[in-house]
Amino acid sequence: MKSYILPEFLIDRDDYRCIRCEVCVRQCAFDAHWYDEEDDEVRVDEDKCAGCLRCVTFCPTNALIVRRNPNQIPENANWTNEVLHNIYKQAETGGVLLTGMGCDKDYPIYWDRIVLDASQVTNPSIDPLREPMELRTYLGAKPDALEIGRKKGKSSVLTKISPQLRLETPIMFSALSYGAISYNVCESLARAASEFGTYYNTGEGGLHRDLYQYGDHTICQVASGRFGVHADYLEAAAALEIKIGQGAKPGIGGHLPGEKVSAEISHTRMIPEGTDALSPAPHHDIYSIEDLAQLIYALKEATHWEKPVSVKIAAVHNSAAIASGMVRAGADIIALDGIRGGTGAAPTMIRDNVGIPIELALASVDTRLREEGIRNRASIVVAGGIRSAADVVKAVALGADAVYIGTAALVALGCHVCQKCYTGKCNWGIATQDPYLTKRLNPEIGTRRLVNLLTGWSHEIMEILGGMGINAIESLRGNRLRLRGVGLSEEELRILGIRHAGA
Amino acid sequence: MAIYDYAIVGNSAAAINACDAIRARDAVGSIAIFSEEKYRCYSRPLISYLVAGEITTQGMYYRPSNYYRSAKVDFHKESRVVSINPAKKMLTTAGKEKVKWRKLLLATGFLPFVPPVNGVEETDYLTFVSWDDARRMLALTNKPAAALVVGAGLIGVKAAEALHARGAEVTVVEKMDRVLPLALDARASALVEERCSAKGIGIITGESVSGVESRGGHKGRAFLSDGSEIDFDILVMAVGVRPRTELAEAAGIDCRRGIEVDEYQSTSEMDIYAAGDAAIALDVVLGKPALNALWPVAALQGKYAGLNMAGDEVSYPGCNSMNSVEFFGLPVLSAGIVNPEGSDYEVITREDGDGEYRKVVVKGDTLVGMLMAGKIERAGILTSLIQERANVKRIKSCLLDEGFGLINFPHAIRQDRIVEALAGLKKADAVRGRRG
Amino acid sequence: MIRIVPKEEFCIGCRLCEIHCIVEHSKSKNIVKAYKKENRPIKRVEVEEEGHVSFALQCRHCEEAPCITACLSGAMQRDAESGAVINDPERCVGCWTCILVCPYGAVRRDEAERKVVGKCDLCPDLETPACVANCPNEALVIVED
Amino acid sequence: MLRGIRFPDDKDFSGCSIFGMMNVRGEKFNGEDMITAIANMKDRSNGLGGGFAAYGIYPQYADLYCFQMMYDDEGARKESEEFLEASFEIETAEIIPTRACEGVRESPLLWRYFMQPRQKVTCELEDVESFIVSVVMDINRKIDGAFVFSSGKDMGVFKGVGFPEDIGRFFRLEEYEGYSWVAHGRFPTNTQAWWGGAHPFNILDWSVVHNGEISSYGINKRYLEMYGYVCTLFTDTEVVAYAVDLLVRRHGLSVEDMAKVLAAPLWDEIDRMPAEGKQLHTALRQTYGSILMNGPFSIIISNRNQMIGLTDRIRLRPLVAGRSGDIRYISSEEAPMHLIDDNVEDTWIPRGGEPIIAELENIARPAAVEENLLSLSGADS
Repeated sequence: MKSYILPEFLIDRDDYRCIRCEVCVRQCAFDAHWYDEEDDEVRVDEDKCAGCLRCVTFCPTNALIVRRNPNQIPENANWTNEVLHNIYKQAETGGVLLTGMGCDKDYPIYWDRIVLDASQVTNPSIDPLREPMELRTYLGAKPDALEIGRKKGKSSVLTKISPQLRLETPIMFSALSYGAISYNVCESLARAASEFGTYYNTGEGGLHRDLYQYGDHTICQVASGRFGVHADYLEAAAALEIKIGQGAKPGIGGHLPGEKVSAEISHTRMIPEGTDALSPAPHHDIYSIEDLAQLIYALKEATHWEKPVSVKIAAVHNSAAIASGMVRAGADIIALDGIRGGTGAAPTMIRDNVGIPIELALASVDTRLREEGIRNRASIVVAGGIRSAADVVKAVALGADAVYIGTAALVALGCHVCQKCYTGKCNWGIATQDPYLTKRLNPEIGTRRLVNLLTGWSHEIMEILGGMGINAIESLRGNRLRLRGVGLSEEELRILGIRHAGA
Repeated sequence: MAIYDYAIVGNSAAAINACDAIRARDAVGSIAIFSEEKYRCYSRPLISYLVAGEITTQGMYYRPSNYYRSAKVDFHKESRVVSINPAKKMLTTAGKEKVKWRKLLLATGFLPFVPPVNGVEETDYLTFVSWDDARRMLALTNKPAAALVVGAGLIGVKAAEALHARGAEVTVVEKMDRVLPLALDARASALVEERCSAKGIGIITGESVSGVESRGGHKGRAFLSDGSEIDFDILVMAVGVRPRTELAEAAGIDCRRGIEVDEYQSTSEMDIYAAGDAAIALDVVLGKPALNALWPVAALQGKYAGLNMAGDEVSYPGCNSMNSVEFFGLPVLSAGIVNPEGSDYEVITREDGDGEYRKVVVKGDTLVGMLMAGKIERAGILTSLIQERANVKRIKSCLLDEGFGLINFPHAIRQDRIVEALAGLKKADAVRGRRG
Repeated sequence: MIRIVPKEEFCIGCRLCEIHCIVEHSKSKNIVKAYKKENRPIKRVEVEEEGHVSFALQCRHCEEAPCITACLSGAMQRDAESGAVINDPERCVGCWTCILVCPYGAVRRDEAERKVVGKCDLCPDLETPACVANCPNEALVIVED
Repeated sequence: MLRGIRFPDDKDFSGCSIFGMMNVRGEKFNGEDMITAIANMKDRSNGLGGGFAAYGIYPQYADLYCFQMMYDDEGARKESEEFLEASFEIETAEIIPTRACEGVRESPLLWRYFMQPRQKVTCELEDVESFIVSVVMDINRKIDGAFVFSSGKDMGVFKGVGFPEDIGRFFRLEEYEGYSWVAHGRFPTNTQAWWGGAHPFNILDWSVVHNGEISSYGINKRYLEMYGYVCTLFTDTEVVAYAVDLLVRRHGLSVEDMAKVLAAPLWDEIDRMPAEGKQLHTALRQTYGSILMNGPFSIIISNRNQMIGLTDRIRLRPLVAGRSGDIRYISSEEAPMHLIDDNVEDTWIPRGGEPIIAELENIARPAAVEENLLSLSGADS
């Protein structure tokens, strides 16, 4: 069938600069470039270009420009190019549209409509280069009150504090499963988390045996497929996370195609090599809140009550009520994943249309838990579109204890957000299991890049805190007075629990 | 009477590399080098480059001009050693100088072998093994001349090429049926012959010179075995070379075709070592001692002789017949057995046109020979496999592939070579030495 | 001395090492000029590739370097200061004996100017050799011993 | 003056003078010296607020709760009194005596009530004090134009809009005898001054005077709200009073541990502590991180037994301690101590986050406090 889909991108090659070194040819797993020996020319097959810019980045002479194909249908606000493209594709294949990464629709990004406060005159801002500035964060249930005994003039804690995760910065690496991403990405995340003093999350891919050494900084997920879940796995973790939902695909399961299930992945996930790894939409042992409570306690029991248990849900309309139930069901950490949360593969329609922005979910959950007086019983971690230190600060001020970063971490590792993760041909060696591609990510470099990112963001958070005259992150957490909205409606302000700038 | 810790007879590859090795281990021991020539150490194989004008006389020297001084060596030039006395550890030079030694190295090299052809002694023929030979050739080719080269071995062909470069009209006569019959195989010989012919050099193979008639000085006429005659202005006799063993033999040192040495390059006499073209030492491919009158082999033997003389106990790893030559822009590299005889050998060849010809010879799972003509890059990888007697079972089929390299080695071996064995060649040598 | 160690598990086969080696050893040291206008020098590092495995290899600067022993002209010598095995192109006659004996295949013919061999010289003008500095994945690393 | 000027979620930015004076033997003295001392730091206030708290001033009603109230009008008073009568036996209701004073204008109606909760009401409650707190919260929140500005026993708060010395004279403080006093001169940058917003802030017998700005106010307030404290006064100082009440009265923390919550040691310091201290302070920060008072402050927290001085962790606001026989001083500046007392023996500046505690000598006290008392009596703190 003749395809009506136009190439998404065009590749311009500056012949003056091109030295025929073929770096682009070798770097493109989609085979968009090829060398024509007969004419000594490098040629392109633009239909195949994913727009990942690997070739552009690696071209030693900057001879390449990848640009959006200017051949567009006449401007139409309703029938956009994207809509047409999708329809052509489905008319040609009869399939469900697949995509990767997070929702790219232009729903309001509330982070960008919230501004931060700073000290002027009446209180001094603090210079983080000269004064201590504390980002340490503990995740886990906190008691309502501390019982303190006194003996011989010394106080000692009588209350048994629930297990806590200690973070040196309120940023963790989101759930990214081995299978969706390569081993080298997992190793980079694990090492960076260990080095910086934070945590990464295994996602539902199990934990490769070589990564057990980073267990102290690993949150092991228990998802609906139960892939790779066994006693040693639970034992290795610093914390466990029951994954109910994911921001990119609330309400649906996951699917790792069999071709990605290599020997190592098969071993790690405990499924036969080459078979599809299908995560059911629900946990088939959780059909109600009390079932969740049972699993939470089962996991706590299995790990001798030594590890906090997190429950992750996609941010949906009644997140606040759900979260309240989760806290009462014994979750130590509530992880909320907003509509912009990423994925290795999701149906486009789901990704782009199901769920709510994380900012609103966070605000309503935090408010609700406070209204119920149970906010201290669980930490809130938010995910789904945290792009910068400013987003982190705003999330913390809205009420989050910490954030998960997924896409941002992958971008630090080279991801160019081309959204072709589901093809398995990630030219940046991230969302792939092809050994030719996975080695493109050297975990030494990956670790360094991630640690640098955390270092940079942490410094920025400290700067912002210092500017507010605050020297400990807990004084920002839930401190919505330091936020103001810009261009937001009354209703949005009310939900966010902040006032409009100027007021 | 002078007493040297180390006395070295000879001043070429073996001698100098021995001297370097000694100095690396022993900074103070006294060293004497005796050379019958007047030159500082020069590179004998470069005489053809000198004649052809590719290098200047300055380029002939193997070491910088301050070499002997900086290495603290007493250099006795134009001082031919005429006898050695192993019992007294003493040598005598042609100038009646007597010198005692503690360790002696015989690096006496070779002499050209001139067969007893009728009339040849009456003719002022040239050989082509020394700088003086080159000077004579240069003088004789100052004006147009017809040159006849007898023998198409390495020396003969290089002489022919040099003469051609000097403008001479050259004819080469070879008794065997092709040029370079020992170093190359038939296909490579043909490639060389093609090049030579294209340049106007006459190649006559399968014929020998049965007699020479002098016409005064250098001029003369040669009679070939098929009855034809060739007039020449210059006659170059390049039939072969013979190791110089007369000094050793006279001193009662065991010699067969060359001076016999053990794995430490030590002769049958205590504290007397031999190395280089005069010595017959292990050929790893043949698995027995052999004469390999080749510069790199001489240098390696000299080095091991020097190390052992200075007190190390290291085995000479052995060598093989390695040749690197270039004729009229056609480089040809070979190592080990290139003309296998018998059915235990497997021969794989590959030809890519335009003089690009490659070949490997495998016996069982061992690579025993290789030849590369035209395209020679990375030949050393094959040489090293030959040298190491490596098992090539798994890579046999790709030895001649484009891009063959360490990538084709098993991972562990490759890793060991590249990463672990950065400084390990010596280690590998020692292992091989023990085995040999 | 410094040595360059290839990490084959991270070599991505992009050959930027080869490209930058060529540029560094070119007259202009300008990549476009070196490739398009000048007599392009040979690469002194070579990426070997088979399937998904690849690595870049250049002269190992062996402690017991066979090329030095085998060199007919004395052009191949160890640099006393850096410890590197360096070929002196003034003295090299292009006899290819070093090519014959190098177990790594790390010496190549370089006939851009005259007939000599070329090999890795560890980029004496640079703080870090060009291949290492330009490897995008740190598949070439420097070790010092 | 109490109506319509409150900004929800707002707080008051102020720089200020604070002064505390306590006789640890419980000997009483009148308010004269306090007025002199606070007036000495006049440039730290701007006439938009001043106030005092005094302990031991109502010995005749020592067992009764004294609610001191501000009313905008009689209507508010009526409503409040009806509300109070529902749950309290009111022994005495009287107008707080004042004198006309230049510099003090537009005062609200000022009343005080000595009373105790009715048996019926308190029977239902395990904890009378929590009931009192809830009554205060209810009046302040629900009755428009009425405001409880002091609710302890045998103590009272006197505050209003004006320079503190004028307020002192207005309330005729020379007529009151107490053993422990605190005073406050206010410099709000918020021009909207109102009587209720002056310091001290009080709940039960906790009084807080404060110089500084609590940058963490937003979260401190939200945390306290979870425990039923309704911040009605819209100033950050209020949260200090409630935090102290929560920690010490309700959660039973020692004053010292309470101080370590408000001005927590840095994690670096905690990490270097021996195991027990590390565990304690880690738990305190983990549990009470939301009422860490962040930002510049120096405060004096008083109750019937103690006077506690504290600065923020990195000491961004001034605080000086002094000693003169049985008298203990805590002040923004040193000069006022010398002005009113020729016998000040030693003075020192406490470290950031280190509480200094003056305490009545004749009361039973937890041993933990001893060390701090000792350190207060020495000059090495």
